[in-house]
Amino acid sequence: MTVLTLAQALTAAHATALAADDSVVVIGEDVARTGGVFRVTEGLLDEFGPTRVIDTPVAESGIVGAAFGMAVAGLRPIAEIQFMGFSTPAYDQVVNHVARIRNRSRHRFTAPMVIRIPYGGGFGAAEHHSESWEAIYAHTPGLKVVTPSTPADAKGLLLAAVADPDPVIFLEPIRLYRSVKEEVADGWTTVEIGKAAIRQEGSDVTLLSWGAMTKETRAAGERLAADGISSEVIDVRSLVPLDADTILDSVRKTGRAVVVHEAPRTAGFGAEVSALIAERCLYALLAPVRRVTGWDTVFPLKRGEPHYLPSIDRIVAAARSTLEEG
Amino acid sequence: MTVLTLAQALTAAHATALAADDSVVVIGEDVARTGGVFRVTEGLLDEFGPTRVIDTPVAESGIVGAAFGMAVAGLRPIAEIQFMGFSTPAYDQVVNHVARIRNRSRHRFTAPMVIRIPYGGGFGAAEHHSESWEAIYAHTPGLKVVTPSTPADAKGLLLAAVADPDPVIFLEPIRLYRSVKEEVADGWTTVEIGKAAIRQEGSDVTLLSWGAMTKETRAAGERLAADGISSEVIDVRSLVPLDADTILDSVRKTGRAVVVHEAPRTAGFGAEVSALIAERCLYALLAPVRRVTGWDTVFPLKRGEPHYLPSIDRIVAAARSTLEEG
Amino acid sequence: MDQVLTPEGELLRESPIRDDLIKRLYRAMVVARQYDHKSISLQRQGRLATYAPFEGQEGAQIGAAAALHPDDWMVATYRDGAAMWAHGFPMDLLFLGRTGDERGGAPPADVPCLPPSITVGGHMIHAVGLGWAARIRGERRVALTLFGDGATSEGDFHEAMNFAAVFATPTIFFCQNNGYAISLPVAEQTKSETIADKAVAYGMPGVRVDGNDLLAVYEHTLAAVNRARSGAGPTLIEAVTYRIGPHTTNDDPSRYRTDEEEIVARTKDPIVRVQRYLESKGEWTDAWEEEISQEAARIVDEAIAKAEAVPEPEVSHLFEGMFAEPTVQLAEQEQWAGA
Amino acid sequence: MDQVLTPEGELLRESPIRDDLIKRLYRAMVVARQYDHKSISLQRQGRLATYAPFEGQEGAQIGAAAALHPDDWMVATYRDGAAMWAHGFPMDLLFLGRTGDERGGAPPADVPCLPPSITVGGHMIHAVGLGWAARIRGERRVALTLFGDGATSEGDFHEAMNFAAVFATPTIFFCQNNGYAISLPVAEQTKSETIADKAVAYGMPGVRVDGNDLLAVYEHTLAAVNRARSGAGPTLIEAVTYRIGPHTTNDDPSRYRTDEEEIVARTKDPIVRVQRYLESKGEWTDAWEEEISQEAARIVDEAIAKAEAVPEPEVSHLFEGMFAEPTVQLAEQEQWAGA
Ligand SMILES: Cc1ncc(C[n+]2csc(CCOP(=O)(O)OP(=O)(O)O)c2C)c(N)n1
Ligand SMILES: Cc1ncc(C[n+]2csc(CCOP(=O)(O)OP(=O)(O)O)c2C)c(N)n1
Ligand SMILES: [Mg+2]
Ligand SMILES: [Mg+2]
Repeated sequence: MTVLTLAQALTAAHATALAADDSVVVIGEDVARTGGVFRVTEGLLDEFGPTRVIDTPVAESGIVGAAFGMAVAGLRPIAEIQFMGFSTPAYDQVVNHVARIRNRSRHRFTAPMVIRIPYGGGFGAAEHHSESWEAIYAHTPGLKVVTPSTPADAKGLLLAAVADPDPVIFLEPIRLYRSVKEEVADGWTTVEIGKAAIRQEGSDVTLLSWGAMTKETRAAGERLAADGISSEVIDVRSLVPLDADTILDSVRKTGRAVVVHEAPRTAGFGAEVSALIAERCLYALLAPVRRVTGWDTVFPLKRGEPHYLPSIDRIVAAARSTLEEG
Repeated sequence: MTVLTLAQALTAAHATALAADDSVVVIGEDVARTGGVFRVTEGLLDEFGPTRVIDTPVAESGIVGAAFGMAVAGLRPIAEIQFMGFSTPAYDQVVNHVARIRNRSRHRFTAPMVIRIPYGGGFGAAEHHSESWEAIYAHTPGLKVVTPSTPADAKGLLLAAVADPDPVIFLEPIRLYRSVKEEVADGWTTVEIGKAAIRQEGSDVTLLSWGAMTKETRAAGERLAADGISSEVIDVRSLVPLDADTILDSVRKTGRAVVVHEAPRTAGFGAEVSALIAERCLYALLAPVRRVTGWDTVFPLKRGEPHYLPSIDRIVAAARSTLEEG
Repeated sequence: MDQVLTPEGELLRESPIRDDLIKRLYRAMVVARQYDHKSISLQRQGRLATYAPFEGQEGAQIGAAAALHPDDWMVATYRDGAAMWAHGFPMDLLFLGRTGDERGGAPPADVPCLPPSITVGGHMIHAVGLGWAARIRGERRVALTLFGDGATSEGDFHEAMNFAAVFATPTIFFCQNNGYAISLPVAEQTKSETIADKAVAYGMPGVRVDGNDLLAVYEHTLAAVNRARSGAGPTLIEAVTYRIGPHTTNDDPSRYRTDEEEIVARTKDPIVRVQRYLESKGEWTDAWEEEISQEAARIVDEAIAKAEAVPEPEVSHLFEGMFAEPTVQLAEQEQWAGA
Repeated sequence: MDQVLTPEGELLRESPIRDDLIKRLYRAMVVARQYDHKSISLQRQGRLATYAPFEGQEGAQIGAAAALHPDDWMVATYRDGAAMWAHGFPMDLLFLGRTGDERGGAPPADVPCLPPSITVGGHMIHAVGLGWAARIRGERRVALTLFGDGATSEGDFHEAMNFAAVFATPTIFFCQNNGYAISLPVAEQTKSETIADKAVAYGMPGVRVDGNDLLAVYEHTLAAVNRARSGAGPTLIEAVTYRIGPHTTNDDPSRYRTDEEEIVARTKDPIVRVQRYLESKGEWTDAWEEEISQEAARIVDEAIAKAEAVPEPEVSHLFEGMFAEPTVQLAEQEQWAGA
């Protein structure tokens, strides 16, 4: 066990994967020489060499398309897109090829690859550096979509993604890269893709979130506890496949749910979670499901950010409202 | 008034717009010489000339990006993407530029343009020719997203989109291009963007859909009526902005709702509609909202299609289940 | 534009290609053309979905495919049935795919040929990754990708060419310039003098050959393949040819080109010139032609029979292709779909 | 690589540019550099968000901007503050944008300059559309887009260059080759001999100039602007320069380049050489330098003061920019946000 930040845990996962499996390669912009914008791939070039840790020209479609070809040929590429706002040039490759080759070829060809995308805001970045587009990937059949919020999950989910026979969109919450530290198992360790994590057991209301928003959600849970309200806090972690059982069991128990995400509200992934809950346990619901989300606006620049991101207050207020109603 | 198919109504709308406003241009692949794959722009080249009706090289990002520049400069481009499956190469331009320039420049620069995208399946096409990706556009702040299902709406919504000061994603249901005929007003006529259409009033259950699925949904409504079940059939028509009032008023009245779309289920736009209904009128719901959708699979090729598209039977069964439950 | 064999069938310079190989490739072109013609009539009968004919491009496709080893990668398009078949993609699967069945996309394990790309432009970079992987794995395989003139307008062409050159991947970019991107003539697609010229932008060799000249295509593709295999990097080949038929069975060429143009194009037929050449060397006879065309008919008919014997897909067909293991959601949905 | 003025300030050939213009542009470069240096220190003080320095590129940016008419379009990047300011984009708005405020993206109605593009590659095609529209509307405006060496690797560069050439739009592609795309040197971005060579692929003229040579940049950009304005179509200009500072204030160049390299680069400073030239002609004096640098300081300080006087954005700030008329959903969400 070693105490690591989420970013360090990802670095460790890369090193573990590269050491364990010759077919693993790391490819992206500035991932080799500089170790990436967030230093997640720091040191890998020195340890594994330029054949397996590759700096590419600025061309996201090229990165994903080339990694796709490598994966079809039997390698296990980990491709990095520098920020989610720059994942759109590669969207065609992801949606039309990466997600489809298995079906198109009836398993004859597959794309076991990981596409790592730092995402989310809250650090006062320039435009296009704070997006949360998990929903557009979750809506694409053929992709798995996961996002860790703890160092242990970061390492475990990334190694599980590398080992997965299918393509995995791996979303990294930028805001949490260095804000959390915890003990992480050394060597090869995995966290099953498709399982949510109950961070706090409770009985009055279920709080659901993923990625960076788990931080505010947990804090909201503590705030509510101080007032004697027992909340069950769930880190969804895996959007596709979604752990519906854990979510529904919890809501059947509490009768109330608040879904939190920083992506825009309309057609965000929270809509899927909210719809699922109401469709599957309507009669257990004591109050309407509440969504606490980013607004249907462009993610604002630094000065506007405080007005955008879901706050602990907003989450607490939403949770309270479900108790007042029901 | 003239009796037109949906495709003919779109052609008429183009001609009306080009004639009424010098700043309107039509740009896309094969839109001029051949009148487009579906002949929607047929005859426009002869009538308005190559300066305003433009055949481009095969480059979707180029089409949308150039049209964007034109719009910023004061023109009103109508850009055509040949099929929704080929809209992804332009996704970056749409999401990062078209949808954002107004906000980025605080109204100093705007992109009044229309991006027409034939979409949906049911005609036994090759891969990538049957997609329904409305959700990924509806999730993007800064875009309006509409889809007509009748000839009159096709003309009225397209002219409203051309006149709109903001970018409009205009989704054309391929399956309906020639399957419906009706009287369409001549000259300039518009249908307000942001208003749903109640196709059939009813009291027992609300059936909601858009695009090509409105056909099966209306048929399901008739089938139910034959059995004495009164369904209110709503053509959502405008996904962004969404006419929540019309939808919610109807469900408050009927207490039951079935949402139908052919896009994959997970994180489809139906999730937003279902979530909205359950969040806003939980206590009026007599049964869980049901979603009847395409599966979380790649849209199948011709032989598999019958197993994929929501059928009248599936819609009817879902509607019945809401009555049995509640 | 390099040419070895004129439309009249005369050899302009000595070719390294032996006559028995030329006869084998001639036969392949004859089979391919029968496949093409048969596909059009099947489509008319409603037995195939939309079809994209390659008549006139057999020399380019058969010549290019012949330069590959069986274990080299091929990444082709919807119009490249001749090349795919020549590289080992079973003809019955080509037909099956055209009936609208994903099962047509699964060649045998020993055929390294991806299902045809329907999107224009996106597949070239796959050949970069495939070749790159071969090098990383220490295999001496190369990857050849076929694409059209229109595909060179897509941004993905640029990124694929640039990556291949920068990383010196063993990739051959084989462009069939057949004159049109649906209705748009090449002259309106680009202002570069030739498509081969575009290689300059990537510091990559670019060659322009008569795409209707089997011998020229084979010679230059083989050179590019050898160059790639030796580790010297990628090559762009522009094979100048012509799409004799419509873009697809849905297309009406009279909207954008003249009959005269088609008539002239037919005088450059890639099969006729090889026949004339072989005849001049006493290697072609009516009897042999009769023999191979009957054989071709048999091959095509058997492939159709095999394809049409494949039963209609069940509901499970939609779901089983998505992941190695179906997700909970897919398993659930498959149940609903079956119910 | 064309050069008019050597690093030592000697004129290699007669320049059509009059000394008073050179003095005006020299002054502009001095102001720009103070803006750049000041931005870095403000960022260190936490008064600006991330900043992308352009030190060393003042000659390219001021020279290019000087070739435009006030009503020509400019479409630039996050590193082009000098060019944007020279084209009329208010310096206080440049600062305001850098504090993290969308209001910095709204130049006055008479300044046809888009807010800086943060995505690499996507903005060049906008200059194609802007110029195209001008032609359709019968205006004689041209559009100049600035971008870096790294941007030429994106597919959008290819599509923009191709559209501009095919439709002969009045567009000037001004590439500042400053040696790096963040950490990736140009030699690893492309194997083409030069970036100017890439114009061949589009049948477009491409010129390579010393980007640290104000006179050479101005001359060639003016020629390209005149060419575009006359209807003769687009031009690609490669201005060879060097990014003296880090990629951004978050970047550490020591990870990918040597101090020696930076020291050599500094000897080619674009400002010093013009100073030497003017001095040799008796047009430069310490007094004048003192005068313009004080003036520059005043301009920069006033701009900062103005930017920092802008009040914190209210909640409404997020919503008001989305549509001409807010949707029902946005109006509702704005209420929630305010509550
Ligand atoms: C990304 C994308 N855009 C548009 C299309 C529609 N389309 C199919 S074929 C074609 C023309 C391609 O021309 P070319 O590359 O010359 O190949 P050819 O059909 O001539 O063999 C187009 C535009 C597509 N399949 N994919
Ligand atoms: C589409 C996209 N991909 C990646 C990035 C991240 N990024 C910002 S600047 C940059 C390098 C650009 O290099 P160059 O074009 O040479 O411009 P320079 O920064 O040197 O001025 C990269 C990769 C981005 N902004 N946009
Ligand atoms: Mg072609
Ligand atoms: Mg650079």
